[in-house]
Amino acid sequence: MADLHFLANPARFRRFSQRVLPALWLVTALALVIGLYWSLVIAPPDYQQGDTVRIMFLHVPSASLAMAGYLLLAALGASLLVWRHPLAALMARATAPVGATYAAVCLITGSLWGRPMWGTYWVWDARLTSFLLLFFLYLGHIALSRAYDDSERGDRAAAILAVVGAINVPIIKFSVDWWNTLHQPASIMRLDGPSIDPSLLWPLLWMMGALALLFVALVLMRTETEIDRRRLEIAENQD
Amino acid sequence: MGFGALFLRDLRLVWRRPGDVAVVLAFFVVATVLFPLGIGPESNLLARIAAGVLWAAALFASMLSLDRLFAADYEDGALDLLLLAPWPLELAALAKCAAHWVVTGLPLAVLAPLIGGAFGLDDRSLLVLVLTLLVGTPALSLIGGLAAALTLGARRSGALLALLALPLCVPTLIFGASAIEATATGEGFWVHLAILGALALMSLATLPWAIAAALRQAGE
Amino acid sequence: MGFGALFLRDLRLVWRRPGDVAVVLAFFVVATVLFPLGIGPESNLLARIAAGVLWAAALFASMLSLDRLFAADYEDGALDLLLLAPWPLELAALAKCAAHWVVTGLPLAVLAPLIGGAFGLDDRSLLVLVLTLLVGTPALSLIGGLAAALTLGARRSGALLALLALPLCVPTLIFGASAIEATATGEGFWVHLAILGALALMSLATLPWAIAAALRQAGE
Amino acid sequence: MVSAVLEVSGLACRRGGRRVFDNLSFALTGGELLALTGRNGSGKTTLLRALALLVPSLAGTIRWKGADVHDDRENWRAKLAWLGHQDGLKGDLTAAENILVAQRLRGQPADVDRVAHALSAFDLTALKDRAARTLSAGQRRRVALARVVAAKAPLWLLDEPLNALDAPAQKALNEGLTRHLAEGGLAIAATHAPLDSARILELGA
Amino acid sequence: MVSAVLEVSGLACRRGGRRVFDNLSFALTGGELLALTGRNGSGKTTLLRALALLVPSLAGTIRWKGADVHDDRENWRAKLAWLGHQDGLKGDLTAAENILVAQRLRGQPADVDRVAHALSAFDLTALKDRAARTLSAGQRRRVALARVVAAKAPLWLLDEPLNALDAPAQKALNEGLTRHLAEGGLAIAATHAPLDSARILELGA
Ligand code: HEM
Ligand SMILES: Nc1ncnc2c1ncn2[C@@H]1O[C@H](COP(=O)(O)OP(=O)(O)OP(=O)(O)O)[C@@H](O)[C@H]1O
Ligand SMILES: Nc1ncnc2c1ncn2[C@@H]1O[C@H](COP(=O)(O)OP(=O)(O)OP(=O)(O)O)[C@@H](O)[C@H]1O
Ligand SMILES: [Mg+2]
Ligand SMILES: [Mg+2]
Repeated sequence: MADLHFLANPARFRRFSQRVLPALWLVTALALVIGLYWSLVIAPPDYQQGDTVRIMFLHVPSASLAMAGYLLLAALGASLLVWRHPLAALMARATAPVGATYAAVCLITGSLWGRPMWGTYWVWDARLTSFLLLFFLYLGHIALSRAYDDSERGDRAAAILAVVGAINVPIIKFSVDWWNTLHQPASIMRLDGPSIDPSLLWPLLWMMGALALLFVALVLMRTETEIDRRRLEIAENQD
Repeated sequence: MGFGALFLRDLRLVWRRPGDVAVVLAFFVVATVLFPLGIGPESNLLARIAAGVLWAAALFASMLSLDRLFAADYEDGALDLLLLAPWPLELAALAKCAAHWVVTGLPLAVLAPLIGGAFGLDDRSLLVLVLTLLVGTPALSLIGGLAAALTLGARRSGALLALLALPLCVPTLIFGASAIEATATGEGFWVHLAILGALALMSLATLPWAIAAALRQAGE
Repeated sequence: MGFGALFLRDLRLVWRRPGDVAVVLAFFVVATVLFPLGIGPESNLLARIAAGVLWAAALFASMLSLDRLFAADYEDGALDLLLLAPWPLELAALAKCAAHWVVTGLPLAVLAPLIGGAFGLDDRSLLVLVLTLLVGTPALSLIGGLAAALTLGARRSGALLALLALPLCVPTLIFGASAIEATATGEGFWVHLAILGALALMSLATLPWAIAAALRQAGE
Repeated sequence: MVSAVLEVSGLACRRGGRRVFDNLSFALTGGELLALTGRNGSGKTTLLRALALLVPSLAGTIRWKGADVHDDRENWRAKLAWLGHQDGLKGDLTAAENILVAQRLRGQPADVDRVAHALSAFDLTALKDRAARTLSAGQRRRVALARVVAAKAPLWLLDEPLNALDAPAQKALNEGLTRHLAEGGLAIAATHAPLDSARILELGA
Repeated sequence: MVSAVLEVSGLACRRGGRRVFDNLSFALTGGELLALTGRNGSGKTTLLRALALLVPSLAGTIRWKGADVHDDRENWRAKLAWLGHQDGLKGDLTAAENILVAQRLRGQPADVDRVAHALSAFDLTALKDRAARTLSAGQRRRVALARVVAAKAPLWLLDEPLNALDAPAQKALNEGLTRHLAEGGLAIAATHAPLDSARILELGA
């Protein structure tokens, strides 16, 4: 049967992920607990920002991971288009909402942080704006992949979008930077990235790792659900 | 009866999956973001143009989705079924525009304050923004509906009429935007809002007939 | 051969049915006129936002008409004929986008100085405005064409199309608007125009392939 | 003598400035099926549309039980079930939803039993929850026919109902027609293929 | 033994996740007409689309004069003339323009004589300057058929070509097919009505 051939690969994946996932979840939970305790309790408050600096431990990792997530999405899209790898489609479907959530977390924590730091929830800063656009690229991907009755068509359309989007992300970033320097924004405070104190840097790096683990675990888990859903769809269709 | 059925059918077509409304909202946000990108990030400048930006984006959102309001029915033969329904076509026109408003105008009005906030509008202006959008967007849906009905079929005159229909939006836009401006400068906004309401009522009272007439023409 | 045939066919179709283009142009004017009305008559303020407003409106106007770029062919079966033409589909995609540009981008560029003048842009800025629109709008047509091809057969295609296309159009918008700004503040605009040209060339070199891929899977 | 239910007399129509037919008259009593035949372009579709008042007629009258249908258009429309060249199905709605919505659009309460019955008459039960977009041409046509059957209208106007139908579906249509006529209904169908027990009106002859 | 021009072997297709057919094989030599029959939804349209490579096939090969058509898609497409369920006419262009444009879209120089000839074969000469939008359903179908005839392609793929045609037009189509086959052409047609001298392949049986 042709359809079993289609599932062969994902089925193998499923066996693999079922073995790995429980352990992964355990490690992730541990890492998160340690990381949260470290960053929320142990790490010293910033001498300028006080306790609000703790938002950083969520904000910065979620920003980086959301950006990395889009690259992953594009890679999955390319492998679907080039090698017609069926698992790639299901994984892309699983990745996009996770990436979008991370992006949303970054936006929300950023806004909450902005209120005490800049006196407003939002400024039209280059980094913020280009990140907002990345968030919308995610949303477009999700909406497109679900806009068809035929899920496979949605998969391929979204894959094309992801690849084109990935080429455009650096261009968008570059142009937004240019836009902002051109207009010389009044004055926007920001932390100086590199000169961060080690007592903050280490928990930050730890949280980055923990949230990356969470990202992977979520993607694996959602891929399993997608496989089940697709399998159900096929079963339903064999009237 | 038929009104409700058509209204609900259209809503169902749009709401086949819940993500569809999110798309309209997301699109609305992206559209507004374009203006700071074009104009620059100075926040006091942005606050001044916020009213115009939000109303232009609302106009765009309405037009973009209205385009297909009747065209889809026209092309797949469903318009004949509408024309043959045993109740006034005016009601059908109204039902379609109402359904359109519920899935674009209404969500826009709810979302607008968030964006207005990012543009630096104060709380009072935000409130007025929501009010004007609630009152004014039905008129946009109706006017857009007329343009959509007029451009069905091949008639060259449709071009001219559609060209005339769109400027009908101008009064709505002007009073919508100026109500917000007036609030920002401390004047009262009630007059503007009242005029806006009057415009909406006038559209409501006249446009369904115009739309129905245009649809009948297209059915021939 | 086939390229020219398709290009001319699309132009002829538009010419037979000018309503669609008229609505787009009217929309462009209405959307831009809104700002002077909202902001009030301070001409220096208006001149400052003119570039951004005109470019954002041009962007909206292109999106508005792109909606139907492939959809009409998709629905009446003509897309199958295109897919079956014995020459690269990439060329067909390019021909359709080119035709779209001729009937929207080009008229917009011609119309823009009129509106820009009303915003108080000086002659030099107006010239740059036309130049940037001429160079930049082809990229908009191509990006929108991709979104239109991707959303064929999808639900709620209008708003979805814009949601997909607008973020990708941001670089074009930024450099288009900033070229005019730069002229106004006395800087040179050549750098911006060059980047804009580079963006357009890049779209030209890559997007036809993506559009063709999207069309192929829509034919299934 | 049985008096005619539908009387058409002296009907004339123009399409795009061209005369399509002039002075067309016929009468139908309950239980009759009229098959419109004739060359392509002879005006079958135009006649059907004129009867439904979708196209204005230039001259002539259409009477239903003696009353001119122009006098109460809405009441007249309530009497009609329409099948056009095009199916008029919404691709995003399922087959069953399409019919239910059409029923409610006619101002009738949704009658789920009748819909289920109409669907099964055209062998669509297994497909009833598929989006219309994913149906084959003949399956779509069958859904449109089921919509006509479910409409509970005394006069059916059918434009080439046999198009794209396979043999069993053609049989189902003929059965549906027979039942409708036996209940005293009327039907007018434009067709190029023969229909059971139809009176024939050849246009453009 | 005459060797086959078109060889299809082991073809399998899926639509929206549903299996439509599996392991379908047949071969056609020059001058042969294959009629696809079968219930609505049995996969006739899908098979035609798969042959035209519009729908990817899951398994199987399609060979034209021994060469796999996947290897040179453009060359393969140049061999095809297509008539879908839908006519694919642009309503705003005239009948003649529609065919001329289609010819040029196929990369052939516009051949006015051939177009005029094809139009007259389907009795469309009087209508050739009317916008396709104003034609009746059968007239539109005839324009689409004239487009196929004018395309100068060795393989015709026709999806329900008899739809909406009147008797003279059906005869014209049969004549056109006969001429095409006599010139060594091939044709595959999905149909519910019988076609002259066709070999029959029943799907879903
Ligand atoms: C909604 C508002 C905000 C958004 C969308 C946002 C977005 C981002 C992004 C995209 C990054 C890049 C991460 C990376 O390169 O790995 C980042 C990093 C960072 N953000 Fe935010 N941010 C926001 C608000 C803030 C606020 C209010 C502060 C504090 C004053 C802040 C402080 C930082 C710091 C310290 C970093 C890491 C240092 C660096 O990489 O330069 N952000 N943010
Ligand atoms: N886009 C689609 N998505 C999902 N399923 C589809 C799609 N198109 C067709 N199908 C299904 O595939 C099967 C074959 O359809 P196809 O159109 O090939 O049938 P057909 O033999 O041409 O029927 P007909 O005689 O009605 O034209 C049908 O069961 C149909 O429901
Ligand atoms: N919208 C229109 N504008 C102008 N002329 C039209 C229009 N529609 C149809 N006609 C013409 O009116 C005549 C009658 O058309 P009609 O559609 O009624 O024919 P028909 O008998 O249904 O033909 P078919 O068997 O092809 O369906 C034809 O000559 C046709 O060309
Ligand atoms: Mg007809
Ligand atoms: Mg078929």
